[in-house]
Order: sequence, then C-alpha cells, then structure tokens
Amino acid sequence: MTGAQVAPPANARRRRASLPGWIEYAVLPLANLLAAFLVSGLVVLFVGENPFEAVKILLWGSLGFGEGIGFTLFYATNFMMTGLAVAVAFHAGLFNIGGEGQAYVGGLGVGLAALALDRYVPWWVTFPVAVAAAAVFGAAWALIPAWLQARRGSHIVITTIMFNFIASALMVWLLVDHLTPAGSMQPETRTFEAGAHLPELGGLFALLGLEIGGAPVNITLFVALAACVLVYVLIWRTRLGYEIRAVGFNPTAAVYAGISPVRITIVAMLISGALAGIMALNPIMGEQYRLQIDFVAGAGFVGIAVALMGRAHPVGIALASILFGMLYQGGAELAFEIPAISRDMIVVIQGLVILFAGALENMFRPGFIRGYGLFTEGRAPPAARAEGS
Amino acid sequence: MDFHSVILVLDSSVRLSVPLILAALAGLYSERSGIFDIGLEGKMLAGAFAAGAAGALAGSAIAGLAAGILASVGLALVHAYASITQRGNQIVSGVAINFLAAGLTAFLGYAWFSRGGQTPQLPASGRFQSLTWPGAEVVRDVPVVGPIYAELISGHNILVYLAILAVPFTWWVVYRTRFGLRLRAVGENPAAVDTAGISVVWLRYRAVIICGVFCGIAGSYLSIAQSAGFVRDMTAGKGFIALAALIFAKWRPWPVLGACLLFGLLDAVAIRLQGASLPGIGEVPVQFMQALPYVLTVILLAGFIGRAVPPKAGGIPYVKER
Amino acid sequence: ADVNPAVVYDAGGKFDKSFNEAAYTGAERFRSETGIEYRDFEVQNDSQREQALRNFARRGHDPIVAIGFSQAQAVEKVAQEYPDTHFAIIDMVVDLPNVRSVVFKEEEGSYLVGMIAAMASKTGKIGFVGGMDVPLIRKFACGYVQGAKAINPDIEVFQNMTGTTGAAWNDPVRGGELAKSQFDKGADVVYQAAGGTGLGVLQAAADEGKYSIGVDSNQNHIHPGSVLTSMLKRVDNAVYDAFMDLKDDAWSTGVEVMGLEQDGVGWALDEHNEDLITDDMKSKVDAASQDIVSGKTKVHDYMSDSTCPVS
Amino acid sequence: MSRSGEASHPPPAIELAGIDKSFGAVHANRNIDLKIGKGTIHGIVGENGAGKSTLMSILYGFYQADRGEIRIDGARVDIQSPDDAIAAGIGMVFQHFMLVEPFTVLENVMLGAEGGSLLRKGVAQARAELQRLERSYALEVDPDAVVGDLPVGLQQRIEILKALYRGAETLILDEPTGVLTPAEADHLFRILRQLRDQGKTVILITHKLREIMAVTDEVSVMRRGEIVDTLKTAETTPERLAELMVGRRVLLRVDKAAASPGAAMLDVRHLTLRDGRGVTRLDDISFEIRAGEIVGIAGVVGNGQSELLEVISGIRRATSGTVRVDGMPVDVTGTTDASYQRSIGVAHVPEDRHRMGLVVAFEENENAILGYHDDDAYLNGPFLDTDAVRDHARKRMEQYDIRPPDCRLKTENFSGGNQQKIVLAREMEQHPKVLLVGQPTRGVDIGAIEFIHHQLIAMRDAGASILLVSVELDEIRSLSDRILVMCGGRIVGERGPEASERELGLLMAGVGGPDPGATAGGPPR
Ligand SMILES: Nc1ncnc2c1ncn2[C@@H]1O[C@H](COP(=O)(O)OP(=O)(O)OP(=O)(O)O)[C@@H](O)[C@H]1O
Ligand SMILES: Nc1ncnc2c1ncn2[C@@H]1O[C@H](COP(=O)(O)OP(=O)(O)OP(=O)(O)O)[C@@H](O)[C@H]1O
Ligand SMILES: [Mg+2]
Ligand SMILES: [Mg+2]
Repeated sequence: MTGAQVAPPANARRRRASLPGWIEYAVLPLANLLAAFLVSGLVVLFVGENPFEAVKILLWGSLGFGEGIGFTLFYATNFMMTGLAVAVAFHAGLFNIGGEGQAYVGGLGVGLAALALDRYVPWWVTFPVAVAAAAVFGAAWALIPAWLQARRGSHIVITTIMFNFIASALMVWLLVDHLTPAGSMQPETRTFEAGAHLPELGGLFALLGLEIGGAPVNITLFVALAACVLVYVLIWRTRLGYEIRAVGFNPTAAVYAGISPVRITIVAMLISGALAGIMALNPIMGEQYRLQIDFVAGAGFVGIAVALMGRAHPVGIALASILFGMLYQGGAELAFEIPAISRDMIVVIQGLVILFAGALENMFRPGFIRGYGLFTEGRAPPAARAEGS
Repeated sequence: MDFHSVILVLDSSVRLSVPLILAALAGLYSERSGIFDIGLEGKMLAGAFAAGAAGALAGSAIAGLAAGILASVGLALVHAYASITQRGNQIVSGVAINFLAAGLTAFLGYAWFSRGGQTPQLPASGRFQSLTWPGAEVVRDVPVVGPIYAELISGHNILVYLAILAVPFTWWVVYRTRFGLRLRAVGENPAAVDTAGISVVWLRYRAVIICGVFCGIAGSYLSIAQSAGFVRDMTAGKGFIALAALIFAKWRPWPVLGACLLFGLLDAVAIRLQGASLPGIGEVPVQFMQALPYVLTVILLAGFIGRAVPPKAGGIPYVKER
Repeated sequence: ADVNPAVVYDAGGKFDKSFNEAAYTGAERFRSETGIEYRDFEVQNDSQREQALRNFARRGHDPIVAIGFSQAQAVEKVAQEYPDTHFAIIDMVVDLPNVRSVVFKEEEGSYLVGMIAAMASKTGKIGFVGGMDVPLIRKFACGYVQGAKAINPDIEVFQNMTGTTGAAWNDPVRGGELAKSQFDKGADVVYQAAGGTGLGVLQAAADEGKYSIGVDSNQNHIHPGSVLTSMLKRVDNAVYDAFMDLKDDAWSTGVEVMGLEQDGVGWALDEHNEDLITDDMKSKVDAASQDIVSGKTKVHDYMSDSTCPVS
Repeated sequence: MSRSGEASHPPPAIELAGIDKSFGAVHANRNIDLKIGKGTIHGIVGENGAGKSTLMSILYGFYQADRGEIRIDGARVDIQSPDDAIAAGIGMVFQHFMLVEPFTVLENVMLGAEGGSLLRKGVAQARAELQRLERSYALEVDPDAVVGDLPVGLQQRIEILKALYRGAETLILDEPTGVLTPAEADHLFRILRQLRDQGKTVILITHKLREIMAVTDEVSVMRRGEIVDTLKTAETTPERLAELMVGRRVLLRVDKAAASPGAAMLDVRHLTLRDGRGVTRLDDISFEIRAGEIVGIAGVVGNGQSELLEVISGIRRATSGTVRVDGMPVDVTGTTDASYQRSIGVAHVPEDRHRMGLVVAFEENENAILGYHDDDAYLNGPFLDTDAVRDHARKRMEQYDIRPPDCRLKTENFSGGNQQKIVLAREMEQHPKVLLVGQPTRGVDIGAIEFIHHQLIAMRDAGASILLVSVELDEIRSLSDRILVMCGGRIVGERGPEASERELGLLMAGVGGPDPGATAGGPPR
C-alpha cells in the first residue's frame, strides 16, 4: 500500500514533538492561513482593487447580517460533512479525493428516497430514510476504489479521481435520460413535495433574535455537528478508531497487531464515502428540493482543504468549515459588490489554503521551532527530551 | 461507416488527442523523476488562459504560446518548490495547483475581459493555422492514400506535428541520453542518484520544469490552435484523462501515444455517435463513451489487464537527514 | 415612476457576443436614453442565481430582469418573497402576479435563416449545431429545418447537440468538432444555437471556408464573409421594454410572446454580409416573413407538442 | 598515535579533523579526529548507532558536517556533495545498497559517470572498462543483467565496481559483510587486500571483531559518536576492542541455571513458505521447543529467520506444514492471524520495533496494548476504556523502568532502548506460553541488554518456551539452551550452546559437516 500512504498525518508527525500543542494546532494553521490570505490579497491588488475593502465586504457579507450568517452556516454544513469524510480516510492513511463523486452519488440516494416518499409521508419519515440512502450510496461509490486499494494495490488517489468522473457521467446519464420529467429544460428531477423538505432553522434563529431571511440553513447542520462528535468518538475512543489510526500510521505494525489493513482500508473508505454522501442532504432536501446536475459544486474538494486546515480533527474541521462557509457566502457578496472580483476568488483562496496548510505545511515549522527554542532556552527541557535508560 | 468517414473520425481523433499527448508526456517527465503530478489539469488550464489572453492582446500566436508556457512553468515551479524543496505532499500540492489554476484563470479572465471568464476571440494572427502539405489537394482524390495524406497527415497546425514528434523525442531523451538515464534512476532510487554525485533536487526541478513546458504547450493548443480563445474550465478534465493515459501507458513514451490516440478516438466517436445506435448494442449513451477512458484506467489499475507499477520513489519526498 | 433596474445575466457573461450580450445592449440603450443607471450581475454557477436576485430585491432594485430559462426556479422563489418587486424572465414562463415572462418565437426566425441556408447551399446539405439538448433548442432546429425544406424539400439537414448539461453552452472545441464533422459530411452552411459553443462553430466555418449562421445577437461581424447571417432574438428589446414599461407606468405581467410580428425575432443584414445575400434571397425571405406575420404560413413550434414534423 | 612530528612520513590519505554532526537531538559525531594512512586497510568498529555510518557519509559528502575539516593527501578539501568526494577519489559502498533495481549492471555503473550527454559512447567505454576491472580484480558480473534480479553478494560487487569505475583511490565499505556468508566475506577480503596492495586505501566499517582482526592494518573504535582510540591491529586483541567499544569490560556470558525443559509447547513440522515470486523462503522446517527452554536460531540475515517468526506469529501464511501450540494444532496455512496467535498464547517481539513492533506516532499507552487492544480488559463494548489502558501502561512503565515515565508521551520521543522495553514489557507481561523474540537487543545499550537478557532467562525459568533469533552469535550462544542454524530457508544443523563461533559460522554458510539432526524429515533432537 505504499502508494496510498502519503496522507498528510504521516507527514505532519515528523517533527511534531518539538512544538507544544497550542503552536502546532493553533498558531501554525493560522500562520498558514495568513500566508494564503496574504497571497490572495496580492491577487486582489493585481486586478486593481483594494484588498482591505474586499476583506471588509467578505466579513460583512458572511457575518454582518442574519441572512449572511444563515448562508455561511448552510455552506459550512456541506464542508463539515465532506471535510470529515476526507479526515476519516486520512486517519487510515488514505487520501480520498473522491468526496465529490461520493457526494454526487449520495445525492442519487437522497433523490430517490425523496421521490419515493415525499407525497406520502411527512419529512421526518423521509429524513432518516434519505440519510441512510445517502450514506449507502456514498459508501457504495467509495467501495470499489477502496477494494482496489486494499486488495489489488491500485493507487486510491487515482482511482477516486477516475470515480469522480465516472460518477459525473453516470449522474448526467441518469438525470438526462431517466429522472428528468419530459419537457423540462434542465436535467433535474421534479421538485419535491413537502414530505421531502427539511425544516429550515429560521425559527430557531429567530428565538436567538436573528433574522436569517431566505437562508437555506436547515437541520442538516445538526446532522453535521453530530457527525463531528461521532467521528471524534470513532477515531479516538473506539477500538475501530484505534485500528484505523494504527493502519494509517504504520500498516506493518497493524498486521503485526492482528489488524487487517484490507478490512480497515475498506471500512474507513466506506465510512468516508457515507459521510460524503450525507452531504447531499443539505442542498437537495434542504435547499433546492430537487436533484440537479452538479449540485455538489466542488464541496467534495473543499473538504480536502477543510480537513487539511482542521488537521483531520473534528473540532478543527468544524472551525475550518465555518471559515470556508464564510468564504463562500462572503465571496458571493464580494462578487456582488465589486464587479471586478468574481466568485472565483474563493477558489483561488481555497487553492492557496490547500497549498500552504497542506503541501507547504513544513515551510513555517522550522521557523517556529527555532523561535520557540530561543524562547524557551535556559528553562528546563521539555519532558520529551528526558534522557532514556 | 465507409472509408472516408473512418479517415475523418481518425482525423478528429488526432486533433482531440494532441492535448492529451502533450500533457501525458509532461506527466511522464515529472513522474519518471519521482514527482507525482495530478496538477497536469491545472497547468494546462493556466497555459490555455495565458495563451488565449496574450494571443488576443498581442495578436501573435508565438506570444500566446510563450505566455502559455510561462504560466504553466510558473505553476510547475510552485509544485517543485512544495514537493522537492519543502518535501510536501505531492498529491496535496497537485490538488492545490488545480484549484489555483481554476480560480485564477476564471478570476483574471472575468476581471480583464468581462465575458464570463472567456478571452476575446483571437484574430487569425493570434492562432496557429493549419498547414497544408505540398500536394495535398492534388492527391486528395487518389483512392486510399489520397484521403490519408490530405486529411489525416496534412492540414493540421504546427502544434499537432510538434506533439507527435514529441513522442520519439521523449523516447530518445529518456532512453538515449544522460539526462534520461538519471531521470529514470531518480524516480526509482533517489539515494542512488545522490550518492553517484548528482543533485537530486536539480534533476527533479528540471523534470518538473519540462513538465510545465509541455503542459503549457498542451494548454496553448486548446486555446490558440484548436479554438480561437480561452473559455472557462476549457480543459474539462483533459489533464486527468492524460494522467489516465500515462498510467495506461505504464509511463512509457510510445504507449503514451497509443493510449492518447485511443482516448482521443473515444472522444471523436462520442461526438459523432450522438443518438446513433450500434448494431447489437443499441443506443450507446454519450456519457458511457465519456466515462470509458476512466473506466479503462481503473480496470488497468486493478491489474486485470497488465499491471501499472509507478516509479518506485514516486510520491515520496526524498529525505536525507531526518 | 421611479425605477432602479437590475439585470441578472446567465452564465456566459454579458460579453458573450450572443444571448447575454443582447440583454446588455438593451440595458445600455435604456441607460443612454434615460440617463438612469442600472445594476447587473453575471452568475457563474447555479447557486448564485437565487442569491443574486434576492440581493437585488433586498437592495430595492425594481424591476429585476432575469436572462435565460435556467433562472426560472430562482425567479419563482424570490418573486414570492418580494411580491412588490417587478420581475421579468426571458425564455421561460413563471406564473406569478409580479412576473413578466417573455418568450420568443424562435421557430419563426429560425425558419427564415433556414431558407437562407438552403438557398446558399450548393451541396444540398446543411447543418445545425445546438447547445444543450433542451426543448428550446429543438425549437430552433425545427424552425430551421422547416424553412430549409420550404426552399428545397430534398435538402439534408445534419443536426447535433453539444451536450446534455450546462457545460454544453461553453464548449467551443466540441462545437468546432461538430461543425467540422458536418462539413466533412458535405454540409456547406451550419446554423448554431449554442451560446459560447457557437463561437467554435463560427470559427470552424471560417477556417474551412464554409458558411455559418449566427444566433441571438448580430454575429455577422465576427467572421465577415463567412457568417451568412444571424438569427436575431431581440432580447435587447425585451430588457429595454421591461425597464421602460415600469418607468412609464406601463408594466404588464403575464406572458409576452415576441414573434416576427412583434419584431421579437428576425435576421441580420448588414455591411458584413450584404455580399452574401442576393436580392433573390432577400425577396424570398421578406415574402416568407410577411406570410408568417399574416398567418398564411404556419411555422410549427416544437415546444407545443414536443415533436417536429420535419427533420 | 600522534605522528605529526615525524616529517618524513607521507601525509595520510585521509585526515578528518574536528568533525561534528548532529541530527536534531541526536549528536551522531562528536569532534572526531582521524588519520588514515595511504595503502592501508583501516577498520572502524563500534556498536549500533555509534556514528560510524554518519562519519563515513560525511567523508563521502552525503551529509555535511556541522564543524570540522577534511584533508586528502595533506591538502584540505571542501566536500559538499558526493560529487566532490568522487572527484577527490573517494568511493563508498553503503550499508544499504544504492542501486537502481530495474537498471542493468552497466546502467548502474554508468550512472553519474556517463561520459557525455548522450549514452551511446559512454556505454561502449563502460563495457570495456568493466571487463578490464573484472579481469584485474576477479569481480565477475554480467553487465547486462538486471540488478534487481541478482543476489545480494553480486549487488555488492556492483557497488564496488561502481566505485572503482569512478577511479576511487579510497574505498569505504560500510558493514559489507552483514549480508554475506563467511565464504563470500572471505572472497571480499581477498579483493580488499588486492586493492590495498595496488596502493589503494580501504576503510572498512563493521562491528564484527573477527573481520577486523582478519583483514585490517589499523582500527579505530567509536563509541557514542566519539573515536575512543585508534590502534594497530597487530598490537591488539578482540577483547581489548570489545572493551573499548562498550566502554567497560564486557561479560559476554549470562549467568543462568541449567534448563529443565517440560512438555513440548511449540511443535513445528514440515513448515514451507513460498513467496509471491515462487521463491522458497522456508524449506521443510521442523523443530520443537519445550516449556522452560530457549532455542536460538543462528544464521546470516535473510536466510529465513524473519519469515519463520512471521509465520509462527500469524503475520504470514505458510504454504504448507503444521504448527502446534501446547498440543493444539494451528492453521498456519489458512485462517490464523496475529490476533488469534496471541489469543492462544504466542507472543512476539519483532525484529524491527520501528517498522513492526510499534506505531511510533501513538502515545505510549496506546502502544502498550498494541495487539492486545481487543482484550476485554481494555474495552467497553466497541469503545476503548482509556482509563484501564493508561493504568495498565503506567504499571508496565514502572515495572520495566521505562523512562520518562509518561504514558501519554508520543512513542517516537522515547530513546531506542526504552522503545524496545515498551515492546518487551507488552509481550512478556502477557505471560505467553510461547515467546518469539527477534533481535531483542539491536540498537540497545549495554545496561538495557543485561536487563533484557535477565528478563528472558526469568521467563524461561517460569516455564515459557522462547524462540530467539539474533544476528549476534554471542547473544545466541549465551542465552540459548539449544541452537538451530538456518541457511537458505532450511535448518542445517543443531548444536549446543557450547558450539564454537567457527563451527556455527561454517554451518551458517551452508558448508557444515553432515549433521544427523538436520536430515530432512525428522525433527532435530
Ligand atoms: N539521517 C539521519 N537522520 C537522523 N538521525 C540519524 C540519521 N542517520 C543516523 N542518525 C542517528 O545518528 C546516530 C548514529 O547513526 P549511524 O548510522 O552513524 O550509526 P552506526 O554506527 O553506523 O550504527 P549501525 O551499526 O547501526 O549502522 C544514531 O543515533 C542514528 O539514529
Ligand atoms: N524525534 C525525536 N524528537 C524528540 N526527541 C527525540 C527524538 N528522537 C530521540 N529523541 C530524544 O533524544 C534522546 C537520544 O535518543 P537516542 O535514540 O540516541 O537515545 P540513546 O542514547 O541511543 O538511548 P538508548 O540507549 O536507550 O537507545 C532520547 O532521550 C530521546 O528522548
Ligand atoms: Mg551504520
Ligand atoms: Mg539508541
């Protein structure tokens, strides 16, 4: 499995011991983020706009008013699910680039469940069925790459990329040829009836005195938050999580310990695919009330950035997904306010975050280690340096 | 299908496979040196945009090509810095580059030209025009040989011929030159190269830069040769098809040509096959043809048709001192 | 009345030389005539439509014109949230008391350019390249074939659609390949109704020395001498009228059908193609126009029954 | 051994002065001064991790020293990279070969010395030059063979050819005999002597004193990153060298009472293993270990010892054969795995703790249950009982004196010796019926070695059956009650602990005299 064992945690652990946790998990990610934003600012300058103005609009657009907050949370819900999906695979040493495709196919599950039930039952009956269907469809789409990695050693990065494209072709075919009502101009299913509309959280926010207007944030947010907790428990508090981490860090040692990397690879990818699949609930049953072409709109890839920024930890992922939610919502407002800045700016920022928090994660670390070393010089050495036998 | 249509489909396959050939060869240099590159797509896109923008502004195809190469090499250097100098995760870096390219091309295109991310239509001088070979018109009506010469061989733009020639050139570089020997070696065992007194870093940088050059040409082909301007997301997954072709070809130059022509043929057939039904199979959905290269690659990766073993040191940063 | 107009373009952008650019032209005309500023927005993905409409409504813009059928769902939703704001949508019907729906009789304009194509063709074979395969585009194709057959009942018309998703509007490479494949089969005139993809079609025709027919805006100038004519769809008028009507308190809701009679569709003749259109062609087309307006000639609308009598 | 005053001597071929090198927290070389005379074979000995490889890698330009300078033939040279070293006439054969496996011998030899930007001309030259070198040094090898297909002995030859092809005047060999049979090693030494006689300088790193005594002219001893002394080989003894190496007198024998073996606990019959490529790794292995007995396996690395441990511990599936643990048959060719083996009382201390025995990124307490994590004692349904796990870990740390005593510390932050103790504590404290132990003291300092040895003896005396695999013949001889010798995947002989090193060495090389116990079929007795 050497090929797949290139997931970030393996990288990140190299010299982790040399820095205390608060630098490692808070200061360093912030430094990476700052670098990403600095470069983004330069790009904004490059097209002749004022980056500070842009930041102001971005913040106002995402947090400045109720509807903005609602949208921010709506997007964050998507990213939380896909981020968790990427993170679970990371812990097993797997790089699941296929979140996009898994969410897309998960949407098929949601769509079918909704189409089958929406006319007959209330939403709270459709809801669990749709969650289960999303998870099953998403997991199924992850199964083949997982099996190929585990059994035949096919590089999972490549197979999941291929499966994203295959998913896209499959979904277009299904929507265009089978699911779209005759005469419709758009390849999308009919609009669901009330039985497949998830409750929006407007009422809840109103209790807090916040008017979120038309923002589609809905109860999927709670599903995502619950998923954060469950993933935390899974990874750090269960036997399965222990086995997943063991395989992720050192598959040879895992075999020695009687853990089957084949089984863990498949199980971890199934969980990952299921999490990605559940993401589909949010736009389909919470916003559009129909299954559309390309509804995932890159959320599967944002999950990569979110997982890297959040250091594959649910708390980090929750925070990072809110940050990306802000970028998406604030970015829309920004595009609206400053015509020369298009929404693509957030794709640029996303790329820079992945670059600095992922590929260049070691760029600032030596500096921090040196700085921290200077700072602590003369004090008692940290426990990590205590002499051995 | 009669003979003439076959020729025409093949002609179209050639046109469609050119960007794949260039990008797959680009990947060959990089991955043979041990640097995985899933950012072919992004570099190609950046190349296409820069070429389209410069071609439109300067009205010169050469200027466009130069800009395309420059932009692509720029991103290649980012990848090189992240994965060679900083020893970062090559996959993550590739993903980042794809995002950067997708975002920047659309963002700049939108800001500069206000056409929904497109660049302006190119004047004739801003494009590579097709070259008619001597005698093409004369022999056109000669049976068999005529159409082959006039349609298939003649009448492409210079980048098409460049791409085809790049295949034997790459073969020669990889197997017949010192650089090629070292390139192959560093992808298998960088420590062996290092102890032989060769700089692993510089060798890999060169490979990645060459990868950038080829991707830049591939992108330029899309925007200033095959069509007359850049369109948002113009590569539409071609970089990944090229990657698939590279794997399919097991990282070897001649098979790369074969795989790319095959994938180009699938595309050409898919374009022409709309609604047409095949005898015995019935109507083949276009989407099926579009997915076929990916499906084939997965099957190959699964080891059901041969086995694709990547360069041994691929994807692993070379770390001398821990 | 006080107007504070806004327009939301569809993907492709306001300078797409086609559909959206027509809308832009109409809005600009309104501005230069009245001196009233308007705001506009170019959507880049589906999720933005609704947000953009809502943003304009929240900021008090009125009327708000949405360009393109893909905005229908968004208009429907936002128009309900802002019942006092006036909306207009092009190419689709949204049945709400504050929405004006403007649809065009593309089949009529396509009929005319189909005649021109048939008259210009020397091979007796012509082509059509559509964008996304939707009923609207089949409507273009059906009108075109009817017109061509009116001139030459034996004419062969090759038809291709670029794709089945929104990406089909923006794929000039594929458009060019499709056009080339039609030229290879012997077509010498190709009509495109494919948005950004169409630019590839026009380019391919220019490269191969064949004729093309533009769509929506006047595209004759893009490749003078190669673009035979353009089927005009006066989205500019629709936008201009929507702005103007509200300003003059003449706003009406409901469906507005723009055919030849209302000058909503037509064909372009200008300095770039005057050498290509003979007097004979012109007189035949003008006669057909009159017949259509008078009702003497009926052009079948594909969308009325999802079938086309000819192919 | 200061010779600086004697002006008549030619300058040394190699002189290192004040070399210092750290890897992060590890101070690998401390202020090293070393002179190596021209036309001599100079040995460097030292324990694992003493810094031998690091020092030579610095001389070869592979690592850069933090301080110090290098002089060659009296002149100071600046060696920034292997390139500089090659130019200065230094060649090195690394401990881990630096070969490109899919390449041919010729390509490997040429790499970095291609003689022009095109290969064609260089290939012809290299072929001719290889033939010449082959003739002059009896280093025969097929230039067109693919290196990955060649046995290690030949691969090493290619490494030497590589150095000579580049015109090396000084040849460094880093533990060249680790992978060789004694006969192959003797051949190597003949070549080295020949090189010396032609005026070349050879530096030979090893920690096998026998080899030092056999072939070197001078020897330097390294300990904990320093050179503690340099001596003329003729004027010293192995005992003296050993003492210098570990810094005190060593007692190579372990005090232990005679074994009192009970019933057979581990019974292995006709065990055969063929790997994915069809190569036979274990060939009809049969033996048994009784309760209260330590059986040692001696052999050159790569002769099937690792595979034997892996099969019995359930990590690898055997091709055929049977294994019984305490009389119960185990399906080693099918269903069994590491976790089942543990459940029936087979514990395993693997040869490579970093690769296999530990997940170094885990906290210590997590490693303390690795392999036993499905034990009910640490579980609460599907959940881990973290309190129980940490309690358990703390107890073991105290019992085995693992330092620092912090069970939440990442395992990678413990020193090598302490990491080994973490593994030993985990496996021994399960009170297994059978304990499989591979290289228990590799990279562990002398204090810890004694501790580990005593633990093993104590376990034996408590009635466990122990299978011990070690490359240290001394360790095998001092701990084992019986010694089995493996060669080429077979058990080629059984000896008592009193067998001489020479006798075992011959057996290991597969040239031992006929041995009644080793005949195929019957278990040795
Ligand atoms: N590349 C490296 N990065 C970090 N530490 C290293 C590296 N190489 C060696 N070390 C450390 O430096 C010290 C000396 O190692 P070295 O390999 O020189 O020892 P050695 O004497 O050759 O041992 P052995 O007999 O096991 O080969 C050890 O503690 C080792 O862990
Ligand atoms: N990666 C690391 N990060 C932080 N500290 C480390 C790291 N590796 C080793 N250390 C610390 O450096 C010290 C020296 O490590 P080393 O492995 O050389 O120990 P040692 O002296 O060989 O001990 P032992 O004899 O037990 O093997 C140890 O106390 C260890 O805690
Ligand atoms: Mg060493
Ligand atoms: Mg140590």
